Amino acid sequence: MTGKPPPALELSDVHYSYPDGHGALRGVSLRVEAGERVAVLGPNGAGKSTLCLQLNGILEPTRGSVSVCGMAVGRKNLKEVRRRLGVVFQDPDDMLFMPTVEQDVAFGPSNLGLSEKEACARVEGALFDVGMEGMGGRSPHHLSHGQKKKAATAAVLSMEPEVLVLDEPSASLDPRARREFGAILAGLSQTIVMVTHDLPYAHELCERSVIIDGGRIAADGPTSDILGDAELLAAHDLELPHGFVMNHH
Amino acid sequence: MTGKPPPALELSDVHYSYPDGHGALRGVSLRVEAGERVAVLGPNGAGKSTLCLQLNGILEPTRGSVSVCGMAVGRKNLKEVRRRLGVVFQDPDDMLFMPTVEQDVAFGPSNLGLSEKEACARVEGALFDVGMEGMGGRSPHHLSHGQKKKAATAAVLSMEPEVLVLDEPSASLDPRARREFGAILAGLSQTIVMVTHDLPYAHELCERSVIIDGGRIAADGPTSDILGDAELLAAHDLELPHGFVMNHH
Amino acid sequence: MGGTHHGGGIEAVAAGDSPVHRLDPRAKIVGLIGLVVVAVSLPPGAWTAFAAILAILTGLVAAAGLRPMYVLRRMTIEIPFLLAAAMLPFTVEDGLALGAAVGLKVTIGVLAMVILSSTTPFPRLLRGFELLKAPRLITVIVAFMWRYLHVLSDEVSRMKRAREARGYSAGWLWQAASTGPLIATLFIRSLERGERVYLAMTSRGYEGSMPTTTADRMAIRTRDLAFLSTFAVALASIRIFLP
Amino acid sequence: MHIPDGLVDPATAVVTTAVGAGLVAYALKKSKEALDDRRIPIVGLMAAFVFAAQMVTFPIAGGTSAHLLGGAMAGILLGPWLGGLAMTVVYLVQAIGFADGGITALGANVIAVGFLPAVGGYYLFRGLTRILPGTRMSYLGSVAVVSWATTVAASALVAVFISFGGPLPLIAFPIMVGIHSIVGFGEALISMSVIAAVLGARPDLIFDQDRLPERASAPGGEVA
Ligand SMILES: Nc1ncnc2c1ncn2[C@@H]1O[C@H](COP(=O)(O)OP(=O)(O)OP(=O)(O)O)[C@@H](O)[C@H]1O
Ligand SMILES: Nc1ncnc2c1ncn2[C@@H]1O[C@H](COP(=O)(O)OP(=O)(O)OP(=O)(O)O)[C@@H](O)[C@H]1O
Ligand SMILES: [Mg+2]
Ligand SMILES: [Mg+2]
Repeated sequence: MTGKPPPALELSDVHYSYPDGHGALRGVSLRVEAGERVAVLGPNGAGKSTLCLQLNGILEPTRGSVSVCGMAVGRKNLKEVRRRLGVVFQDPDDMLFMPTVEQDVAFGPSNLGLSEKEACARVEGALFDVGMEGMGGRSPHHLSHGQKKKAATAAVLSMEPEVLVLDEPSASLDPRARREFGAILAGLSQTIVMVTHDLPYAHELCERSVIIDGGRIAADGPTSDILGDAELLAAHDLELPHGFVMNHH
Repeated sequence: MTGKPPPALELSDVHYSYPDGHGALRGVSLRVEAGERVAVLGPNGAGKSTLCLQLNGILEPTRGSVSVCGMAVGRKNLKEVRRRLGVVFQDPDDMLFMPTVEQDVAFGPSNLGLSEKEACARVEGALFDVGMEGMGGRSPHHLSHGQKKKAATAAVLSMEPEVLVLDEPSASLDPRARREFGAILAGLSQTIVMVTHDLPYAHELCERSVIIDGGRIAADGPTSDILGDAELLAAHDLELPHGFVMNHH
Repeated sequence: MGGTHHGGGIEAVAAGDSPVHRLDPRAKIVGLIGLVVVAVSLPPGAWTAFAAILAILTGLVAAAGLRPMYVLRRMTIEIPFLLAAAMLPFTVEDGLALGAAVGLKVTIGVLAMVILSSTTPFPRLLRGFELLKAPRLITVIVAFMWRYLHVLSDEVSRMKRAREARGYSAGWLWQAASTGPLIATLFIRSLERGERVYLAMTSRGYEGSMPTTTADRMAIRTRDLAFLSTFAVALASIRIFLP
Repeated sequence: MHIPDGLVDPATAVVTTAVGAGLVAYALKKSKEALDDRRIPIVGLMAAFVFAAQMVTFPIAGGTSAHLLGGAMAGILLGPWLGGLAMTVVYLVQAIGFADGGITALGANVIAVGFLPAVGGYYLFRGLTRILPGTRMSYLGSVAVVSWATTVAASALVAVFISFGGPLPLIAFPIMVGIHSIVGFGEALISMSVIAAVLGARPDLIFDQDRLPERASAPGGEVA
């Protein structure tokens, strides 16, 4: 109970090949301290989403190991790991499966064994956070894409995990929702790992950035340094959008 | 053969309710001339994707009518309409169905009755345009999300439709792919309708913008006027991203 | 359910290469169905004829390079029927001969179809039926059924993954209780995904048949005719002379 | 509950094949008139769904196996003839692609476990929904009754086919029917869940649009 808390995430030499033989991760080592906010950047097909799926044991590394809050991710403590670390997948269709949005958002909390009242409060809070209040009764499969993304995000927020992993949280959100959700994230004290192609968003929300390319870590450092290095960015198909002027926080 | 060509798109008083009874369009009238480039903006759930699906008869208006290049969209000339107007859906998973990317991209051209050689050339060209050259042999279901989006876009580009409808083309593309694809679009002479939450992208590529909200058209005008009107934008959950400075073309 | 087509199953074996794999699917369909019909029409006691037909099938298995273990594994589907046939000697008169004949017929039927499906990838099989002038509505339904089996198993794994990621774990009892609603959700999800994919196909000019490329264009060649005529002669002589 | 090759007597096989082919031809004719190509996905999905559900089988003593049939559900959702065709396709692919159910018994299978539940089930359902009040409860209740009844009827017909001049005596009959009167409950439960879900989310897909229960029958174009 004394001393430094264990790192929120620790990956050592993680390799992963998909069942069809396609190698997606080729030795990723990464350490994220509790409370850090890290952006994961990189070109399409770099392995970012594959990495996210390693973190809560949905995919298992073909080599190397992952640990979350000091626990090795593996068969034994999968349940505990998933209680502490929540992943919002890139494609919200992969996340929603209950007949109504409310039930979907309540699914996680009720698996945590919360009382019904508490679960209800969590659901309401989470729907509010993503701007979906009043839509709890809709069927999640009959929503617009952006609404699905919001519902999927709420479904993870409602579990209040210690580590929050977000795969492209701002994609398909409207501009206001993007900003408001950013403000919500900025107010959270949890550890956050955020995969994004939206470099200004990364700049706004994360003090540290990691670039992944070809299944390997290509750079790791303060976001402003990384985004300030045009040459580094260009080498990995990244660039600040035209018309965007980076200012200092 | 003389006089003004018919408008590329004409919608008059289009209403649409989904089978579960949810009303998504409530009277949309819009005219797009041949060769125009129009951005469609609006908050999540505004009805933008629903609108796209009306354009090639995938959904039929519950009231009102749509015409494409002067032809009323309806049972009779669906085939001709779809030859002239191509839609890239928001979710690429809804678009890819062949065993390889190449076959998927070739599907449209071979239905157009092109010779195999010509179809091949189209496929190569389209894959090159989206930056997927060399990935033709992969299975489209085993790609990263951004790669799927690129493949789905190529599948429509290869048909070379007169009117190109793109639902969130830049979402989930990496920054370089986003810029390069923008450059490709800028070089096309076709009519383009582009739904996007990426206002800078709209500003770069489209001279005209339309705002949809609650299933109705809320504004329609030159993009720079619309994006310059912060009050109008705010009324529809839109805003330029923090740090973005709009310059003139 | 789901996952039936994944992994090293039929699809991988059917994608192999051998003289039997290379035959035109039409020749295989007509030949093997003819063989089953002949076998079923044999009376109990035509042991030489049964043996000759089994020899033909064994020859095809060898020529196709199918591994015996694989073939046996796929034939396990007939076990319940063999058990039933094994009961016959105890229940009816002349049951031994009858039971043996039933067992042989079931075996021949299963083996013939295992060979057909293990040497012909499904899309080619379908194309063969199309070219044999099977009703178009039937082939279209078959094609979509095949496609949607993938959609279904895809949606099953998405839903499973989604549940697990949010801390789901339950005993089988709860699982059984929630089967109804889950199957219903699965049905609607798969249906709507299938619908959107279908619409994407029609928006790209689909009108009921997949475009053919050079690779799957088919022509009856001499070797197919040779195969069919040998088969016909062999079956006819078995049916006429051996009983 | 698929009959393999060899379990039906050659004469029965010839007759059932001819009748089965006749039914398919008639169904094709009827469906071509009615089929709007937007229904292709639901027909394909129904076939895939039934196919997948039928993979879960449990062997029974009569020498055949029991599993969900799905025929009644197909008939109610797709209409009698298209429903019958979807079932035909399932048995065709199972016989040829998976050696499950015989080629020469295909006719018997298609009649007993395809058209009987799809067509018979549909008309029984139509009759029930006409008599009963138009509520959701009685609608789903009819689905359950029809699913159970067609399962039992189909198993009885299968038992008749394999005993008719065939090697297996009529002993199979009580066993088959007995087991399927239990399987029928599972069938009823699944059909009810699926139809209830379709009724909620996509009532437009149900074949018989005139007999939808009141609440779901008016999606209404104008939600102003
Ligand atoms: N299911 C799969 N089977 C096989 N290969 C896959 C699968 N999913 C992804 N891949 C491959 O693995 C690599 C990494 O994919 P991943 O989805 O992790 O990329 P990503 O960095 O998330 O890209 P994006 O920015 O497009 O989302 C890519 O080359 C991709 O083609
Ligand atoms: N399949 C469906 N069934 C019923 N309602 C739907 C369906 N799809 C969308 N809707 C509803 O219709 C409205 C318009 O949805 P649409 O997908 O057109 O929005 P959108 O403008 O594209 O939003 P986004 O920016 O999130 O993509 C929304 O209120 C949505 O909830
Ligand atoms: Mg990704
Ligand atoms: Mg949309």
